Amino acid sequence: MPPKKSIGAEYLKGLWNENPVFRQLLGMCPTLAVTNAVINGIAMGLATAFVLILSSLVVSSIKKLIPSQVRIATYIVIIASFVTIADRFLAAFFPPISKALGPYVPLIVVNCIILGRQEAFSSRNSIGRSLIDALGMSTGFILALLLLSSIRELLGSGSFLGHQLLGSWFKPWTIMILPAGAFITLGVLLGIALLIESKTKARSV
Amino acid sequence: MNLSARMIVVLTAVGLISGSFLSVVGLLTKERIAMNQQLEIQNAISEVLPSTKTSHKVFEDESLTIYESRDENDNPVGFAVYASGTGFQDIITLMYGIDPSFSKIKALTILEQKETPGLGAKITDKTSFLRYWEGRNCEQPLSLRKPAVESPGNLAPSEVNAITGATISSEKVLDIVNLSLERLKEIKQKGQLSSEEKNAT
Amino acid sequence: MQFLIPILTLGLLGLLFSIGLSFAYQKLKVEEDPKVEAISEVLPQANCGGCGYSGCRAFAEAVAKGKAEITGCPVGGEDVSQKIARIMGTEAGKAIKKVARVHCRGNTKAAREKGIYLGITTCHAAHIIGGNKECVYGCLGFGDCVRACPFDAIHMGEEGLPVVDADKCTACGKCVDACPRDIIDLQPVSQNIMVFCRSLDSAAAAKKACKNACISCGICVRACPEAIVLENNLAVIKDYKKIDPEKIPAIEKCPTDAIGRITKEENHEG
Amino acid sequence: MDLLTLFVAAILVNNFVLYYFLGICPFLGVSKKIDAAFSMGMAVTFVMTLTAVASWMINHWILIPFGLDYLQIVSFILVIASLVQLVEMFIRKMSPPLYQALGIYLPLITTNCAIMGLALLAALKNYDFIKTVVFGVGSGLGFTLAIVLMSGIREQLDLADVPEPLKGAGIALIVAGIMALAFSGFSGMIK
Amino acid sequence: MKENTFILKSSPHFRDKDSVSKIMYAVIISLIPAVAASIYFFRLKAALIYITCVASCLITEAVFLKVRKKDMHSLWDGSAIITGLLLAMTLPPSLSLDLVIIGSVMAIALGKQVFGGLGYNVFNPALVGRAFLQIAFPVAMTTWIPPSTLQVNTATFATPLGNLKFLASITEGSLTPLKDLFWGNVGGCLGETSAIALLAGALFLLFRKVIDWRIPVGIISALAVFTGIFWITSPDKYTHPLFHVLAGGLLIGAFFMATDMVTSPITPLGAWIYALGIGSLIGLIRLFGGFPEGVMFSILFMNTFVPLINRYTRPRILGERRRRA
Amino acid sequence: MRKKTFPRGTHPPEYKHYTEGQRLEKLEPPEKVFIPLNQHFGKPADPLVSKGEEVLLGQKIGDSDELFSATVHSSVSGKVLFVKEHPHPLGSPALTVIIANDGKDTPHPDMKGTKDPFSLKPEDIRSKVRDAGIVGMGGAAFPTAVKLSPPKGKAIDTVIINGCECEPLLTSDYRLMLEYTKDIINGAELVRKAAEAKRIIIGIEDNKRDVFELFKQKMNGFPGETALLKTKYPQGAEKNLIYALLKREVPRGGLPFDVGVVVQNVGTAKAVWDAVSSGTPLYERAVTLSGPGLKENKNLLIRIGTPFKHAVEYCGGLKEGANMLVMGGPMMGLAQWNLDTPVIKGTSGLIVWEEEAFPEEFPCISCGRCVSHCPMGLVPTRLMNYSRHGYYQEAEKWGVLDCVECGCCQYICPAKIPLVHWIRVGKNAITSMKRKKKS
Ligand SMILES: Cc1cc2nc3c(=O)[nH]c(=O)nc-3n(C[C@H](O)[C@H](O)[C@H](O)COP(=O)(O)O)c2cc1C
Ligand SMILES: Cc1cc2nc3c(=O)[nH]c(=O)nc-3n(C[C@H](O)[C@H](O)[C@H](O)COP(=O)(O)O)c2cc1C
Ligand SMILES: Cc1cc2nc3c(=O)[nH]c(=O)nc-3n(C[C@H](O)[C@H](O)[C@H](O)COP(=O)(O)O)c2cc1C
Ligand SMILES: Cc1cc2nc3c(=O)[nH]c(=O)nc-3n(C[C@H](O)[C@H](O)[C@H](O)CO)c2cc1C
Ligand code: SF4
Ligand code: SF4
Ligand code: SF4
Ligand code: SF4
Ligand code: FES
Repeated sequence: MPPKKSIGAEYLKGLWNENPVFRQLLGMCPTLAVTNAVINGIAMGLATAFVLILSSLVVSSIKKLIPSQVRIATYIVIIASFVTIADRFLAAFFPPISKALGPYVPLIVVNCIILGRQEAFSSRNSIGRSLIDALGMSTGFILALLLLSSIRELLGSGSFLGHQLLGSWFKPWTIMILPAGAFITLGVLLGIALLIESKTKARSV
Repeated sequence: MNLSARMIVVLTAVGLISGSFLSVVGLLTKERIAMNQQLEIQNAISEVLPSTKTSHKVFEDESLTIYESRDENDNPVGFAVYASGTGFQDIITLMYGIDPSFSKIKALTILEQKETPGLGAKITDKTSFLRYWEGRNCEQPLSLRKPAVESPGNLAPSEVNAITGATISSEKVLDIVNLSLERLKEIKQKGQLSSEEKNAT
Repeated sequence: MQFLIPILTLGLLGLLFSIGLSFAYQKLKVEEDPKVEAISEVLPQANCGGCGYSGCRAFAEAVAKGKAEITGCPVGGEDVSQKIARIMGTEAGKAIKKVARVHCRGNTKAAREKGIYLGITTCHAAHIIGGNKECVYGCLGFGDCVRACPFDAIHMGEEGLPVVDADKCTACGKCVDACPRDIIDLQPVSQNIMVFCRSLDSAAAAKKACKNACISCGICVRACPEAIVLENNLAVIKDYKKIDPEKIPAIEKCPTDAIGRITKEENHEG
Repeated sequence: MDLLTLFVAAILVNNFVLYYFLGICPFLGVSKKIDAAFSMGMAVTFVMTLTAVASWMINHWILIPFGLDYLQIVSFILVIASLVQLVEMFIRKMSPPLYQALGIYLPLITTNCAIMGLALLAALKNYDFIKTVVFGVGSGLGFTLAIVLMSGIREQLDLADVPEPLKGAGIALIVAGIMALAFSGFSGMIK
Repeated sequence: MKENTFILKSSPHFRDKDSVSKIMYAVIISLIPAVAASIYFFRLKAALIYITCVASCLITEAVFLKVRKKDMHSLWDGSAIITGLLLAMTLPPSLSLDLVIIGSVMAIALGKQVFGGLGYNVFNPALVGRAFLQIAFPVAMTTWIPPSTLQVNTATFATPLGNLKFLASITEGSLTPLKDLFWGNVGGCLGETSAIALLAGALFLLFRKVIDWRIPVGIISALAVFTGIFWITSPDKYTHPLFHVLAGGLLIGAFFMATDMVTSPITPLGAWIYALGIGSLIGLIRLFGGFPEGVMFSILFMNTFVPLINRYTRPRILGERRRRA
Repeated sequence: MRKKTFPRGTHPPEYKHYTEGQRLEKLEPPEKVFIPLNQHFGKPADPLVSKGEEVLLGQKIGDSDELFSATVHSSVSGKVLFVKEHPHPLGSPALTVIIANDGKDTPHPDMKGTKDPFSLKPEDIRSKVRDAGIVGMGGAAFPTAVKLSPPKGKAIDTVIINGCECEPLLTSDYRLMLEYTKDIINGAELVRKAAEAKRIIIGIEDNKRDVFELFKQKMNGFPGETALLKTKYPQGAEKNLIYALLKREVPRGGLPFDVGVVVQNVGTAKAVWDAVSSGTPLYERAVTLSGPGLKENKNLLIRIGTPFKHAVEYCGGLKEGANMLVMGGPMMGLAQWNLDTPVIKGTSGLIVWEEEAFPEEFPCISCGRCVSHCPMGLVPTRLMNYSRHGYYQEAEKWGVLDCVECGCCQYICPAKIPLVHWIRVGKNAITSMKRKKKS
């Protein structure tokens, strides 16, 4: 095991070094699917964060009890329970958002970020650290969704969070709200992320 | 404890615990969610039949649901038809109100659609598309007017306006309405509209 | 009742699932290479499939079996690759850290060009049409080794010879395999004196082809006959351990610098 | 919508990867080699078909009758996970060559949202049993088509001079975007 | 005798005279008749679109070459000019120039340079640019104006295929006359209007052996057969194949775009498969799809198959046992 | 008459007119000859002489116990100066016997003729061929004796005499066919006898119709025929030639005897006749010196071991600016880096010209021309790409080892990619990988 990081570093790594979307390529499906509007992106991010944080807590607190052979199965049940809670909550109190996100909220259950974090981190670390890690990862995920959805909403509808930002001179790029635009924007963003990474690395050497 | 026993116990226990949690959550939210759905239908009904006071389901099958609606005085206002079909991309779900004699469409509203934003999605646009549906004569199947005209007055009684650049979506909406109208008339002839279950919804 | 059904349903599902799993576990237990476990441990466990294998575990197995590249995990990046390299490496030669060493000092100033080379600019390609320099044993200078190194540990120096960064080198041996002229090998880091030539040409030919070639004059052999011999017109260090440090200055008298201490630049310390 | 259109639509128009964004992880992860991609596609198709059957039964025989629709997520995922596990065991026992070709991809499928997405979408769309199965097979084949095409392209791009930062997932996503453009030519074809 | 000044390289030491840039310029020359025809039909606006397109393609290409530190010389290899010309030829004449620029940038950036530039792209760059515009600005991309030679006074104007798509039934005179299609006296994208101008250029390319004859032949015959079958069974609902061949972007697509070497198969058998695929898909989309025209989508769709086609249509090596079919 | 040919291939400009009309002249041997012990496919010969020894013309100076090897003879009489490494036309220096010519050409007593060569038994012909150090003179330098002893169960029915000379510029085979017609036919008959074949086919391209008519006349009385072939490169490559003449396909990785054929170059046939009829070993061969870089273009009969410099000087030397020196034809020949390298048994020509600016290389544009010109049915661009990226196993799967390095693909490639060089890298990597695996 690598030397323990400081709490701050543990949190910050999720933002960039181990950003789930840009660096680890995890949770791509929701990232692509729900980012056609900022509000959806944020809602999705929050829902995922909720599940991630709570399941990390639970997993790290009962990690000693779980035999490794049923590890995954147990995690899945735990995660699924929290997802159900999130899904029901949205459906009950924010029906429009729930509708817009469609099946992607239930799909948090198979989001690789969550299971991956349980496997890689919570099952091996203390409750506190797992919490920090989950917080970091969630923040990273939310930021990624926010970035992607802002670009898509701005170019696709000329608005941000539903407020028309660009004037009438702007002709909205419908493609940005459609699947093709999602793929292409994320592809380009990934390229930019790697470019920044290699530049900063080159400087630090 | 032997390993497999432990596996079984742990997983079962986790299942039990989460089951109990979820049952609580489920019960707590069940009503609210059901209510949300009801509310949506009711809003739609009052949108297509504005003078509705009460309404109840009189017919339901896979692709069609029909509500009868009455005003304050319990006079029939008409029927609200909830129908769906494929659009340009995916399913379009809509509701329209029709007078009791099945001669005029009162109004149309789109409940769900995934058409192209800025294009097919204009079928939800009140000013450019839905407005032209109000008061259409539907004794005959409706037809599409293309290219579009400026005001509803220029349309023939059973014509509706197409959306420029999204003829297909417009056509699909038309198809859904025409098909359901046909079925509506059929159902009425068979006398299935007089509903037994009068539980107001 | 309202509460019981869901609880029971889930409990039952859990029960069924765990019975199935424990059954599977017992029936299908497989003995494993301890390396797999060790590699698995350092992998990020994202199970993303980015490596082209079905999850981290499968990748670890493939690496342990030598089927997958140690650098195959895109999520882990260089950090993880280094760790895997260590795990895989500890098997081979435990204690002594080895590094790659280039046995040629035929740099652009020393070695004579044969003609105007217009072929493909890789060492391998140049080698199969006879090379670009008169010396057919020495470095071709097109850096196949540089491109082969997964750890960015080898670079083309200013004088057209590759330079190994001993700190970064993990002794993976990729560059050794890449060099068509076989002039790189792995040596203990501590060994700092070596022969920097592989030319078997006679003295005259060697001298004509490269200023830094071994001309088999025998000065080094006379200085330290216990360890150094002449074979096929080339000085060879037979047993490094027998070199008495005190004799090194005498060995360094080599008129062409074909044998001697590794310089700071060559060790990438400058 | 008859079954044939449902089937074709699931492959071309409402492709799981290119339209619903499901199963992106294996789509990006296992699309570097054609052979692997094809095996993955087949494994997904297989599991999808099974899932379609199993989830329909659970949904219509247990969850809906007892009013337990809120247990959908948990029970679907459990069923999928155990199904995959079972299939894996079964294949490993019965046919080692098939296991090599297909089975090793199964664990990856458990956490693949395409499978779960299938179960949820079929439930959401209220398909009857036959439709659910057709939808499952079609979606699986649609996934296979997309991933095999992608792998062919990526094998070719492996030999191309793609800008360094775009190599790997970046270019794969852009290709997916253009593929989505190309596939959108089929929209409107469902009558 | 001088020493060490001889050239060292591998055989063969002879090379054919044809080169990539000569091929590219041959294509540019072959496009001249069609470009001229469109400028005749759509006047200044057409010329403006051509200039904007080619210029923005070249600029985008130059920026990428610069950033990637590549040889600026290859800016003039002709391929970016072709991309610009062909993109312009597939745009509606009414398109505003800012959209033209967006399309050109996307064509070169997304369609070509992200893959590594000339030779590496998977999709036809001009069509990537067009597809991007079509999806991003669907209304602008389906708004047509009549050619200056045609007197019409309706506010909206339809292309021959658009007209066909929404025709309830085919009757005498409801179709655009073939003669107009042939000479180009119809609405539509800049370059697709005049069949004769396109054919002249295409003949030049075939004669110079720049393009593989199998591709246009395959596409045209597949489309003719596909539409022919439906026409024979119900001529009141479907129109005859010749109309389909002359209308829309078929000719420009079959001769100039599907033949793009980079994005088409390299084996002869592969070329047949690719061409037949494109032809039938065009028929399918035109007759049953949501769009009046399917050339662009069909070519892009078949582009995605090219790597697989190349892989599975390897020619038989001399002495290799014939594989059982 | 219908001209026979094979599918695909190409037709580069021929430039044969430079030397077509030049009679074969005997070149006086130089003062020093440099005779490499490695002039053939297989193991190099071991030296039989050492420094200071006197040798005679035609004396055996190298031999080996290996089957895949060939003997080497002195091409002059004189004294051995050195046995050491010397530049070799194939690239790396090789062990070479350097002999000072005494100018007398004293023949070795072993060079004795046979009265009635046609009555010899096949084994005898073969052993004479082996003793004479004959190797294929069409380029590959495969030991001819080995070729004439096919393994058991592989009966030979046809001997093909390869008179295509499809490489541009070269005319040495053409001149041999014109001037030594009878010798070649006799040699072919000996080859047929040695291989116990039924018939001979002499394949000649239709740009050499005069030779074709000549052979047609003189072949009278021999079991065989003369066939006219289309002028197309590489008509002379044996697998394609066999296909063109007999429509038989040599299996992948196989040899002509797998389809009952032996292919021999016209020069080889002449050498066989000389060896058997007059006991002359292979110490001289016909070489075309041609190209715009030479002051004069000639066809010469040159002693093996003569440095190129000597022959070039006989042709008046190099022109100013000549920078491309190729042994063999322009399609398959090897670039030479100095003129000290000697003529060897496989040297069919020396071509010299001034290479102007090197063409700009483009990325492959998938035009498919290489595919539609490769006579072997390969996909050169893919082989190139796989080799370039080190995917050698894939390259092997796609048949890189079947490539005969004819160069059609690279000749035709509009992107000017060094396809053949890359393919050779791939072939080399694969064979060395295989060698490693074996050991
Ligand atoms: C990306 C894209 C999305 C489209 N979406 C729709 C749509 O949702 N509904 C629709 O009717 N037409 C849509 N179209 C356009 C149709 O395919 C077709 O061109 C149009 O219906 C023709 O109608 P018009 O004759 O009114 O121009 C879309 C076109 C594109 C390029
Ligand atoms: C605007 C422009 C137009 C050109 N037109 C042609 C042309 O029509 N034909 C041509 O062969 N080369 C043309 N060239 C030259 C080519 O770019 C290129 O230099 C030449 O074809 C290289 O061929 P070569 O090296 O085989 O001589 C043109 C160049 C420019 C800049
Ligand atoms: C591309 C290529 C071209 C060849 N061209 C000729 C040729 O023109 N004449 C010839 O005699 N051999 C040519 N060869 C060599 C023949 O394939 C074959 O090796 C030779 O004819 C065998 O005869 P030998 O053993 O007597 O040399 C060529 C080989 C290759 C690969
Ligand atoms: C016959 C031929 C057709 C071409 N067609 C196109 C085309 O349709 N679109 C395009 O962008 N470039 C075209 N090009 C140019 C060039 O091949 C293209 O930009 C490459 O795809 C860039 O790598 C064509 C070139 C040739 C020789
Ligand atoms: S390739 Fe391996 S051995 Fe060579 S320098 Fe790099 S790390 Fe060291
Ligand atoms: S691979 Fe060998 S020849 Fe090439 S640069 Fe490296 S050391 Fe020199
Ligand atoms: S691949 Fe080989 S055999 Fe084919 S054309 Fe090229 S050099 Fe000749
Ligand atoms: S001939 Fe050249 S450009 Fe054409 S496909 Fe072959 S390698 Fe590519
Ligand atoms: S998030 Fe969808 S497969 Fe990973």
